[in-house]
Formats: sequence, structure tokens, C-alpha cells
Amino acid sequence: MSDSYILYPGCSMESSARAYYDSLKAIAGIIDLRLQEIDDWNCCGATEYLGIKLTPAYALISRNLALAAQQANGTRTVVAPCSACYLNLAKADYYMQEQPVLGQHVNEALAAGGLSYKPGSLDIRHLLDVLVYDIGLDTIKSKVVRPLTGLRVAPYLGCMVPRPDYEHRWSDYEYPVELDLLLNALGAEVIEFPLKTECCGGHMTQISPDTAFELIRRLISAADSHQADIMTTVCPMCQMNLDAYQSETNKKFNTSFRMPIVFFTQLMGLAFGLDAKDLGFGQELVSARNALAKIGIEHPAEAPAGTAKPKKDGSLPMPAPLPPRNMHVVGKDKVAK
Amino acid sequence: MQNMEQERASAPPKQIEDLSLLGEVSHRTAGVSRLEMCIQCGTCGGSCPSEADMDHTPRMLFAMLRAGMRHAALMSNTPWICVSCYHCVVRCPQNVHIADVMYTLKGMAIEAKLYQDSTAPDFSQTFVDMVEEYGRSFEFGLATRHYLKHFPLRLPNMAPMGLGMLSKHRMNITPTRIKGIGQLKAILKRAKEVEATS
Amino acid sequence: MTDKFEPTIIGFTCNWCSYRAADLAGTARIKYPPNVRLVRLMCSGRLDPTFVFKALSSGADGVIITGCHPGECHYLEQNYKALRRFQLMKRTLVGLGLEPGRVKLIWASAAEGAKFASEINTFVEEIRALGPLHWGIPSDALPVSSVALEEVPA
Amino acid sequence: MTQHGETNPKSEERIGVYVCHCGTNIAGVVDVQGVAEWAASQLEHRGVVIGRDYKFMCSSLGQELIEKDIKELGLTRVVVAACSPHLHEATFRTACKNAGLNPYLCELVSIREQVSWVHTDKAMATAKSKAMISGGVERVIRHAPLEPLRVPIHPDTMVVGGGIAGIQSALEIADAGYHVYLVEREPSIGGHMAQFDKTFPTLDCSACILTPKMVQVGTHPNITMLTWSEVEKVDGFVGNFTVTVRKKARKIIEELCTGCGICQEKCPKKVIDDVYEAGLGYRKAVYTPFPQAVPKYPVMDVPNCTYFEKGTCKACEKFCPTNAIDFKQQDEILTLQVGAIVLATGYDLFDARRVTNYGYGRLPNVFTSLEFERLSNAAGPTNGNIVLRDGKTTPKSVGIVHCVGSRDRNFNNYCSVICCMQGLKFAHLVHERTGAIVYNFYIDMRTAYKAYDEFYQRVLEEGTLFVRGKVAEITDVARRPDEDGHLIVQVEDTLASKQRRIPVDMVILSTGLQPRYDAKETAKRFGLSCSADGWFIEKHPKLDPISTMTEGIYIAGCVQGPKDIPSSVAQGAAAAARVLGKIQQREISIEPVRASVNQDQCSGCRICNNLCPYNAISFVEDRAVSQVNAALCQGCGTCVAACPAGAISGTAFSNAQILAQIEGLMMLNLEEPVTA
Amino acid sequence: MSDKPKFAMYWAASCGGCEIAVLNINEKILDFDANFEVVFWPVAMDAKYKDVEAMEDGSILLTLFNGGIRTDENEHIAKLLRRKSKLLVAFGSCANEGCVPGLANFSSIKDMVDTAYSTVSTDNPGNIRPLTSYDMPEGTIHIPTLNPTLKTLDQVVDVDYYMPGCPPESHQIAAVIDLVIQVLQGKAELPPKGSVIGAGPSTVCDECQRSRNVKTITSFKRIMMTEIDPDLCLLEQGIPCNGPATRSGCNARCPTAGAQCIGCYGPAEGVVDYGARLISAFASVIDATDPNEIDRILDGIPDPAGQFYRFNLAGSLLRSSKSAWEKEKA
Repeated sequence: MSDSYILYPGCSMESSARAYYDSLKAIAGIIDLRLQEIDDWNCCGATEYLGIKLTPAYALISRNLALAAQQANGTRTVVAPCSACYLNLAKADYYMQEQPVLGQHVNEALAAGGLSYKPGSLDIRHLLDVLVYDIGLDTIKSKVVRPLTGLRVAPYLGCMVPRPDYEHRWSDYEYPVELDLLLNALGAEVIEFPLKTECCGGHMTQISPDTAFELIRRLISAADSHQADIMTTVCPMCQMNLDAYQSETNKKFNTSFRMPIVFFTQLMGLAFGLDAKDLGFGQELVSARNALAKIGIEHPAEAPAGTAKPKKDGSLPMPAPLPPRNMHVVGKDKVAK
Repeated sequence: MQNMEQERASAPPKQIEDLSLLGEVSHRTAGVSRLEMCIQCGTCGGSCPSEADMDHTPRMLFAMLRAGMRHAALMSNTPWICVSCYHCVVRCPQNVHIADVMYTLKGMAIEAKLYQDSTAPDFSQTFVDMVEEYGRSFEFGLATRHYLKHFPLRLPNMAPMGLGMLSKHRMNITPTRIKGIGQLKAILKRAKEVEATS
Repeated sequence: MTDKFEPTIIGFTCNWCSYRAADLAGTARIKYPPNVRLVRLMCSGRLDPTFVFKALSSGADGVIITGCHPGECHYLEQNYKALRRFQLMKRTLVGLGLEPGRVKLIWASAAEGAKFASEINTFVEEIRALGPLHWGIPSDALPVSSVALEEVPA
Repeated sequence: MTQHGETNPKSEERIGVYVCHCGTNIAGVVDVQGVAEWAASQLEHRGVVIGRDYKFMCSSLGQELIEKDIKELGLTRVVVAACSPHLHEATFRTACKNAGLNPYLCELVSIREQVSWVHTDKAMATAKSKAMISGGVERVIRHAPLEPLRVPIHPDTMVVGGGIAGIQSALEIADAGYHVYLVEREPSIGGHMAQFDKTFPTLDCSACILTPKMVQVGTHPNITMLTWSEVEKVDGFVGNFTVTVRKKARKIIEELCTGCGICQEKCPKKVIDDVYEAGLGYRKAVYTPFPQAVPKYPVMDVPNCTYFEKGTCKACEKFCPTNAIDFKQQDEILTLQVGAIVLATGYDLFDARRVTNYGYGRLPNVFTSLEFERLSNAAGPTNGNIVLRDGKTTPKSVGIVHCVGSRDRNFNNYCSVICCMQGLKFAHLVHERTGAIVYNFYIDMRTAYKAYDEFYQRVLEEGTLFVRGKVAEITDVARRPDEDGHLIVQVEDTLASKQRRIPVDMVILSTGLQPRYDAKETAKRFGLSCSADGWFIEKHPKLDPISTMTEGIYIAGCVQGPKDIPSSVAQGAAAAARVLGKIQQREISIEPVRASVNQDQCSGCRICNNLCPYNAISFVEDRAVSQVNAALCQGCGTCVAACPAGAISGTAFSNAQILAQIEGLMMLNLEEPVTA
Repeated sequence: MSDKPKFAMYWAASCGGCEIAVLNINEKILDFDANFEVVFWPVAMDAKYKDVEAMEDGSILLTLFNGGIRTDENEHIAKLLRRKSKLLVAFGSCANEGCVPGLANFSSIKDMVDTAYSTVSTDNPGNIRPLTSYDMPEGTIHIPTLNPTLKTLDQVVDVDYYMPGCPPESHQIAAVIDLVIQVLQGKAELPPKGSVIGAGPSTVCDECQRSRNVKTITSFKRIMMTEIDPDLCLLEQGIPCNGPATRSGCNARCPTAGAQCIGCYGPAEGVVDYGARLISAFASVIDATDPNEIDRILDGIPDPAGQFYRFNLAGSLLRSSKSAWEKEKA
């Protein structure tokens, strides 16, 4: 295992998701996460280029893979904090293996820029994956100086981190536990959020806003009905949609949700005792002020409903939950999940 | 006899069963699409979060591909409404690469200029144009250009949000250009040539 | 006939797994190229390196050896013995200058007709890429007594 | 074409080559006539005196052709190019034998499975057929006349698994007058069928039809029941298996126990019953799984027993009227001799928790099929009341989901066969008992077999609502007011081409069947193989679904693949018929594929000594040579291939035969194919 | 001219050790002399090829032919002696299976000649190479040309008997000469044509006095780097001893002396490929099921082809390395 990673930040990290980048940089030192940014990386094409032309779309993505592989120098892990970037990089790597002719075409194109990439030579991983499985929950827990006790957090992953999960890196497609475990390690009160991998609307905010607003409504309303103080995401697009379009959504459905949406790295920074403003707090459009105010309040909230003793009645026993999958076995058979 | 032929010639293209359609879509999809393995179970349509706004469920669209309904299939808004959430992909009992098939259909629709609403194709094209120009996406330029063209009436509603984003420095007003833009352009040019000949 | 090189490959199969996988590929009409000729053994453990040398010296361009999956041998554990023998044999052949890709050991259970066919497919292409072998000796110079020396046991 | 026949001395044998058309199966791809003519002319110097092609060599006319040639042309060897030897080797050997030729002087060349069915290029397929026949001719020249080995058959049989298939098998054999050991790992026989409430399509009460059979087993003089027991080791071969069985300690002295049930009544420890009650009910730490259990003796659940946990309690011992409790009782190891084994180890239910989008284990009112069986069973935890997980509320609407874990590449690829009928049965029971609205969500309705589709019609008549679509997810997150407080089944109604969200109170997953969790180990223990899915592989999928590749071991019931009760019973009976057939032969002939050591040539290096898994090779100290015990040898040939002195030879697969075959196979290569 | 049966001995590509071994039969040489007339034996007496050519076909009763067929001269004399002899014996490892000269079959002629004339072991500053023919005023002279590969005697001519060993043990030679004399006197019969004479039917272990057990080993070792139990089978101690596959007849000389058998007596009765037997044997005693572990153990045999074919390469099924024959074809 190499101790440093190649970072593919993606376009949003430098604009709409600056809070994500700031907080990531802030926590990286504390947990000894060494990141080396790909020199002169380009946009991954998001979900747009794939819908126009196949080879150019994959060539666009693969330029980054080729640069990363050149720069790899001992490591083979590329970390992407943005879900769409993560998926695009992983997808290109996987499909070029599954369908070698695609790899040949892409390499023909890369050759025009003096580059080449051998599919399968890098491990493409999402930031959360690296934090949970490489850095480890124990390390993270050991760095917590200000547990987020009492903060009710809705863990929200969105779609493209746990799905399609070509390399079987996650505990489940629908109800993965990694983010919950991490937030638990920070001392937060993690709500059992049933829509944790439902869609935020993606680019629909631009194309068919009504479609998107319905999806945003479902998510915010579910988090709200679970009395979440705050919702945390692992993806710039999700944060943007849920945060920036929340008031639009409220208008459309005549609701008045005020659900702050922050990146999980921001919460990590808080738990590590860092200053909120160094973590990009304040950049969110729906302010997290009230939620932050809650941390540090002396008495914790009442015992969560989930831990209440089962009532003495004639109810029938429930099956035991499926034991969690062994942590992170790359390439593990789908059946074993 | 002659009548029939005339009739056939004048019939709208969607009535011709184009049995090469399924194969073409499958061939043009990244990876191994497994499209021909669809058993029409409806897991995709059942899983879809944006199905309500689609003309056809994905399953139905696949049935149309199978039936060779080229025109109708490419005209369907379904691929454009797909949010790429991959719920259908991981649940599909036949492991069809549904989301990637949707990308293929978008590309084919653009190529054939068959779509009901140009919002989505334009958005994609605008995005791609900017990426090809700068090597990075440029949200501000994209959003203003796109909204101006397609949702001028919504702009007033969106203005506070845009201002918020600007005031919080979450949108750059000027685009960033990568150093290797020449290299990228060369790569994309060659990629388009490869695409055209494959 | 095509212009491309059509290799001749000898395949050794175990009676219980891979031979039945070949049968199954047949029953299921799964197509694979006709370049492989199979020899049935009772077990991959029966594979004497002599057979492989014989095949190569008789003009085969490649040899594929197939057996039950590890842990699933009809004779409990003999495929492990085949594995050991194969590894040493392969090293010896490489020492004699053979491309390592010309001999291959694969596992296929009786249920894996499709896998069997696809392995054959892959191997034929691999050998095709390596080109003809035709190990050294013209066939008319084969040792006169090589076969006759072995007595048929009663 | 490279002819190096000259390198071989002209063969003295008189060989007949027969090429089968197999209708068009072979003849459609291979020029069979050309191949036969080629063999007669080009292999003449190798001793081929006649080459014939015929429409169906395996037909009686085809066989007569061979027999006639053997007699009239004085053939000394026969090569038949047809289908796989696994199908018709015996047929052609018999033909040879009928004509007075030793049956082992016949060689089969598989040009159907290995040529015509898998190749499309006719010229290449024909060339390959010729090469393979050339290999067969070279090989058959070196065949030696052999006699099959004969060994006596032990008349006792072991049936492993006491479900309905095993019960049926055991009873058939025992009724015929032979002794059976019936091994069952649970405390009682009965299997899954004992858990069911009703059986489709007739809706007989499962217990009513099963219990009498269980009692019959329990009292049969020819059956030794070994419950709470597991097979640990199997040695030997057909006719002479030695099976080691671990009889786990029940902590109950069976001779003293009357089955009165006081011990379980007094036992203070309540345990969730994961096996018989499918996790939906409770049992005690000392228990008989259900009232009709056979045998009646309880077992002690040691890990859960308060005495074993804490060192005090012994309530059962105190109250037992016959002093039948024995806390010190140890496992017993039995070594049993049997001639044949029937494996009927059944199936496991697919673990529905794996389909996370269906919420089983997370959403209380999602039930599995086995849970529902217990729920609707009058002897079950709710006395047959169909209620929600709260134990009291009767559902007003119920969704039944088909194909859970089946026909799905993410889980099990295969169709579990019984789930459609099971789902229909549930629909009927829910309707009948609760009057609730019932939805059935299905992909394809598979109601083949007698009276099954009629049952479908009946359930339609009852007003069950059928939705064609694989359920996408089950959730409790409401989007609309009418969904509040319900489970919502989200599905595409593929016939309406619309996504639907259907609120229901209860969901029953018609869970599929899968191989036992330890099927692979069991298969290994008995020397069998499993398919990729994990079901045990039968000898032939159509013509011999009862036998296995290991002679003397038969399979019955779901161990071979998902099946319903009638099929399980039929297969159990069929396996019994096979066993009886074997026993009545008294002795059995075995293929004479055996290794032997040439004592003059053996140097006593002992390299072969650790190679035989059957311990057939021993070292004779005083003569310093190794030898093979033919009775133990199974003929794998590993020692033959390993002997550095070339002192070990193997019949039927000798070095000479194989080397000659290779040489023959290489006579033609595809680079210069002979155009037919 | 005597009327004693005629005897010939020839050395092709060989070292001369076989001749020494024949002389090593001590006083038996007198019996030999009493019974045979030596007509051709380049090492021991002067004789010209043309004298042999002049002899009547089949007039030599017994020819012991040692050495492999490396040159056109070797091949010519092999054919000549075949014609002139009633009994042609492939004598010694070289004639039987190629032996050490046969190791040249690992290389092409070019590589071999380069090694001989242009490496540090040879002082040849002018890089002078032998010519196979040279024009002199008196005419062209020839020296023998190298064949592409070394062949065994029976790859060139029909052989009546095989007598293995490098060299054959003197006591075995003595016994064979005894036998032939007895046959001449009508007291014994010749073994069937094609037989291996002067050796046992089994392998070296048969004569080895070391004790043997069931073998499982977890590593191969080099003998000089290991403490050796003097009474225990060497293979059991991880020493790659070729004894199990090597024909008996030498009285297990090397293992008895504490060194592993290197296989000079060649394969046992009926064995088609000597190296294949050793591959099987060594692989059979390895105690591992994991491919990587097996690889680790096999690393203990760094040059398997050399280990298994030190004496037998030319006589093996494959006869030479791929590079050797590829260059030969080119």
C-alpha cells in the first residue's frame, strides 16, 4: 500500500464545491492523507459528454488516467472526491477492460496527444472509500477532539458512489454503511436515512427542473421527517442541487424546508476541532448556523428511538440483520455482498 | 402491387421495422451492453426516480428497440430524463448496462436530429463546447447561457440563487483553461476521427 | 480456407470434469474453433509430461491441459498433483526455449461447457498470435522405436 | 497432409471404422461418407479393412452392421466415430461382445460433441474428424483385451437427508426387505415439508400427508434412523462404502426417554427457533422441534442451555420422570458399511436480506415464504392467524413478490421452479383467511405440471390482482398521503407500461431455493461435483437424473435442483429403485481401469507412496518394492504418470495407447486441410 | 588374417572415456584378445577408413560405437560401420542419448562456435575460425562439417543393442564380453534385438543402499550447501537426485559416494522421455497446493532443463532447444 494518493479534484472543487476542497485540505494533514494532484487534469465530461459521442467522451476521461498513470510513481490509487468524476474515471477504466476495442480506440486518440493508458493499471476510488478503508475508522476516531454529540445528521451518498460499483468496493448498492460508520466515528447521531442513495436530480436542474425539484423534495422532506439537523453529502453535485435549489423547491411545493447541506469533510473538520470558517462553512446557501449551534450544547438529545427496548407484546421476532460484509475486498464477487 | 410499394415508400419511417436497431445500439454502447438479454421484467421502469416524466419506461424503450421502431425510439424523451442514478443498472436481473444505453440513445438522437425538446441536447452540447474550449467546465457561463436560452422565464426565480452562489464565491466568472489544451484538442480531434471510422 | 494461421492444438481432458464440459459445450451447441483435438485421460493427474513433449514433437503448436477445479477433483486431490507437475514441466519447456504461452493449464468443471469453449477460443487465439511451432524435427525422423518400446500391459 | 504412417510398422490388426451420421447431427457438418472412405483407403496400412458410414450407428441395425463385420471380416479392433463415449461406449462394447470380440477392443471417437455440434466450418470439421479417427485407430491398435472387475455389493444402503425425498427413498428400499440407515442432521426427520401449512395445488395439509410417512420410518424394522447425526467421511467405492457418521450427543438417553415433553415444559430458557419456525417463533433449550417429530426424543441445545452456560439449572433433569437426561453424554462415531448411498440433503431458502431494496430484515412487515408458512400454519407461532409482525394486526392488503433471489444474475440465475405456485398458494391462503386485497407481482407465471394452471385460474377467480413486473423496491417512505403508514411496493406494471406505487400492509417474498450452505463440502465428502450454481450434478440431465458420476451414489430431491414435492417423491422412489437394482445384482462389474506395478522394474524409490488418495499403494518392505491394491485403486493414473522408472502401468489408458493416439491425432493438420 | 570373429570400436563425438572403460576390464582383456580380432579401433591401433570400406558387408561381428553424431564424418562412419557389422552396439551415453556433447543442442551452431572461438576462454585475438574446406595447390582439403544438431546413433542408423553409461561400468563391459564369448561358444543366446545390455531393468534406487520413506519435501537444496544424512535417501533430504529415474547398473556409485545421481545411465526400461520421468517424480514429492508456494519450491531447481536433460537432451522427444532448431531451419 502506498502512503500517497493521486488526487483528481474535478472542476466543482474549484468553484461550487470550494467548501469541499477547503475542508479536505484542512483534514488531510490531521489524518496523514497525502494527496498529489494530477498535473493539468481536465474536466471528466460529467454526465454530458457520454451522451454525445462515445470515443471522444472516453478519450476526454482517459487523458486524466494517462496523466495519473504517468505521475503515479509507486502508487496506483487515484482518489476522486466528486461522485460523477469518480464514476467517469472508474467507468472508463472498467469498460476499456470489458471491451478491449474501446481501449484501443481511446489509445489511438490519446496517441495524438503523445499519451497512452493501459486499462486496469490504476485503482479509481472515491474519497470516502479511502478514508473508511485505508485511513480507517480507528484513526479517524482517534483524531476526534470535539465529538459531534447530539447533532442529528442525515447521511446522504447519492447515486454514483455506490452504483454501479464496478469493482465492488462498497458494502451495498442501496444501503451502504460506510458514511454512517464514519459519522458515527465522529460522534454524530446518524439517522437511519432511507433515501441515502436516492437521486438528487443530477443535471435535471438544468434540463427538466420540475423533474429535479420533485427528487430534491423527496430527499429534503425525508431528512426533515427524520428530524435531521443537517444533511451531509459526498458529492458536489448533490450538495449544489439540495442546497442551491432548495428554496426553488420550497417555492414549487409550497414548503419551507431549511435543511443545511454540507460536505462530510466539513463535519470531519469540526470533529477534529478545526475552525468552522477554515472548513468552508458559510458558503452553503441554506445556513448551517442552527445546526452548528447545536454542537456543544450540554445535554444530549433524548435516547434515539432505535435503541428503545422492544415492547413486551405478542410481536414476532425480526430476522437478524445480515452481517456486514468483510471490509473492502476489491473485486469481490457480487454474490458475496 | 404498385400501390403497396407507393404506400410503403410514403409511410413514415417509424413504421418500418428496422431490425438492425437493437444491434446498432448495443454495438455503440460502451462495454458489453447485454441489451439483447433484456427479459422485459420492468425492474428498470420500477426503479426509475424520474419515470413520471418519461414518455416510455426504459423497458418499453428496449422493447421498441427490439421492434425496430427507430424513429419513435430516438424521439423518446426517456434517455433525456434519465438522471443516471444507476438504480436500474444494479437491480437489473440481466445486468443490462441500462444507463450507458441511454447515453448511446442520446448520441444517436443528436446524430439523427431526432428529439422533441432541444433543452437537454443543447445543455450537453454547450457543456461539451466549453470543456473542449477550456479543458474545464465553466458553470457560470454554462448556467447563464443555458438558462437564457431555455428558461428565460425562470431566470428571475433563479437570480437569488445565482447571486448567492456568486456572492459566496461558488461560481467563477472567468473560465480556467488547462495548460495542455492543445494536447486535449488533438486527442479529441483524433477521437472523433476514430469514432467516425469505427 | 482462410489465410490466417490455423494452429493445431492437443488438449488433455479429465474424464469427469473437463471432458464432460466439452460434452456439455457440444450439447449446448456452443461454438469454438476446430483447432483443438482432445485426448481423454481419467484425471489430469494422469498427465505424463511425456504426452506433452510427444504432442509438441509431433507438430502441435500448443497444448492445453484441463482438469477439475482445485478442491473438486473426482479423485479427491489429484489435480493438485497435476498442477505441481505442470508448473515444473512448464519451467523445463521454457528452459528449452518454448514460449510459456504454448502450454496452458485450466480448470473446468463438468458444468462449465461455456467456460470450456471460451477457454479454447482464447487459447487458439493466443497460439495463433504466437505463430507456428513445428518443433524442430521433420516427422519422418521421429525415433523409430518411440512407440513400439512401450509394451501394452495385459 | 503429412503421412508418417511409415514410422509405424504396418499393423497386424484388422480394424473396422464406423462413422455415424446421427441423423443430421453429425452429417450436417461433417462429410461422414468422405471420412469413412478416407479411413478405408488412407488408413489401410494401419490395418483398417473397412470404413462405413451409417445413419444411426447406435440403432440395432447399426450395431448389427458392426457385429456382422466382426464375424465376416474377422475384425480384431473397432473404432466408432459418433457421439461422446459417455453416451454410447457401452452400446458399442456390447455389440463387439455379442460378436465375440473383447468389448475393450473398441474405441469411441466423439465427432458429435467435439466436432459437429461445436464447429461450423465443414471442411475443417471434416479434417478434424479424420484426425480424431486416426488418433482412435492408433489408440485401438494398442488396446488390450480386458475383463471387467467384479466386486460383491453390500446389501445395506445409506440415505442421507430425512426430508420427503429421503423418507420416500428409505421406505421404498426398506419395504423391499433391505436395511437402510437414514441420516438426518436435525433432531427430527420431516425436512422442509414439515414446516409447511398447505401444499399446492390441492391444498392438502402438509402435516396430514407427511406425518404418516414419518411414523412409518420411525417404526420400520428395516430402517435405522440416525437423527441429530452427520456424515463425516466416506471411503470405498460402489458396493463397498465405509461411512463414518457422527451421532451428536442429544444429552438424552433414548432408551429411557418416553417423549413425554416435561423437560421442555420445565426448561426456563426460551430461544428463537431459526430452523423449524424460520425465526418467527420460540423453542426451549431442550426441545423436540415440533409435536409430530420423529423420533420423539428431544435434544439439548448445548450452547443455549443454562446449565452448560452457568453451571446450574438442571430443571429438565429434576423433572424428568425416567431419568433420561444425561449431561455427560458424548458424541458417538459410527462406522457403517453400505453398498449404495442416496443423497437427499435438500435446499436452503434464499437469504432475502441480500435483496436490500426489498427491505427484508429492515422493514418489519416484509416476510419470507418460510415465515409465511409458519404464520399460516395452525401449529405455528400465531396458531395460523395471518398477522403483521406486531403479532395482532390482520393485514388489509398483501403484496406477494415472485422471483426473489431467482432468475437474477445478481443472486441466483436459475428459476427456483416452486415460487410461482407458492406465491399463488399464499394468495389463496391470505384471501381465504383474511379477506385482504392480494397483489401478486410476477415476471412470468410458470404453472406447468398437472393441475397447476387450474390453480392459477382459481386464484384469478378469487380476485387476486396480478401485476406483471419485477418489483423494484419496497419502502416505507411515503410520497403521498395514501401511502402513509404502509409499505409501498414500487414496480413497473409492464402491461400498463407505467410505474406504480402500491401501498400494502404486508409483503410476502416468494423466496427462491438455493443449495445448502455446505453443499460444496458435502459434494466433496461424497466425491461428487456441483454445478456452478451449487446443485449436485446428475449423470445425465435427461436420461439419468438420479445417478451421479460416482457409481453407487444417487441423488434425490432438491439437492439436484429446485423441485416440488411430487418430483422429489418421484426422484426419491427412483433412486430407491436404482439401489434395489444394484443390490439384487449381488455383485457389480467395474471398469477395469487400474494401475499395476511391474515388480522387476520397481526400484522401491517410494515416490508413488504418497500419491494415492485411496491408499491403494503400499510398500513391501522385505522386497523393497511398491504395489497397487487393485480393489482400492480407482484408476486415476496419477501414479502411472509419476513413476520415474516407468514401472507402473495403467490399463485402458496406457502410455502406449495415449502416445499412439497423439501421434494419430497429429497426422493431419488444419493448415493443409484435406478438402472433402 | 585370423579366423577369429572381427571386432571394431569407434569414437564419434565423445571424450574417449568409453575406450578407457573398455581397457579397465583388466585381465578380461586377455579373454577378449583370445576370442576377437580387432580390425578397427582408432584409439588403440592404426587403421584407415578405406580398409574398413574394403571389408565385406557384415564381416565385423561386433562393433562398439561410442559418441554422438555431430559431424558429417561421424554420420558417414556410423553408416559405414552399420553396413560392415553384424552387431552394432550404441556404446556409452553419447551414442545412446547424446550425453554432454548433446548439451550443445541447447545452442545453435553459431552460438557454439562463437563460444568456442570468441570468448575469454580462448586466446584468439585474430578471431580466426576453422574453415571446412580450403583450396591448396594440391587440391581442396576438407575437414568435417558440423551437423545442425547432435544426434544419437539410432537417430542415424539401426542399432542392435544399447549399452548405457558415462562411461559404461567396466564390470558391465566385462559381463557383456563374457556373454558374447559364450554365445560364440554356443553356451548362451543373444538377447532380443533392441535390448539394453550391460544394465539393469530398474533404476538407481534399486541398488542404492540409502534408506527410503514416503517422500514429501518443502524445498530443494544444493548438495554442497547442506548437511547430508549419510544413510537417508538424498531426494528425501531435498537434494535433486536423478536416481529414481536413471537406469540401474552402476551399483548406485554416486549416491553411495555421497553425491546425487546425475543420470548418466539414462532412462529405465521402456521409458520414452527421461526428463519427463524426472519432472513427474520431483513434482510428486513437493508438499504444496498453492501455485505460488509450488513456484517457490521449484525455484530450488534453477535450471530444470539442464537438470533433467544433462545426458539425454539429444535422445529426448524434443531433442534440442527451440532456439537451436529454429536457427537450424533458418
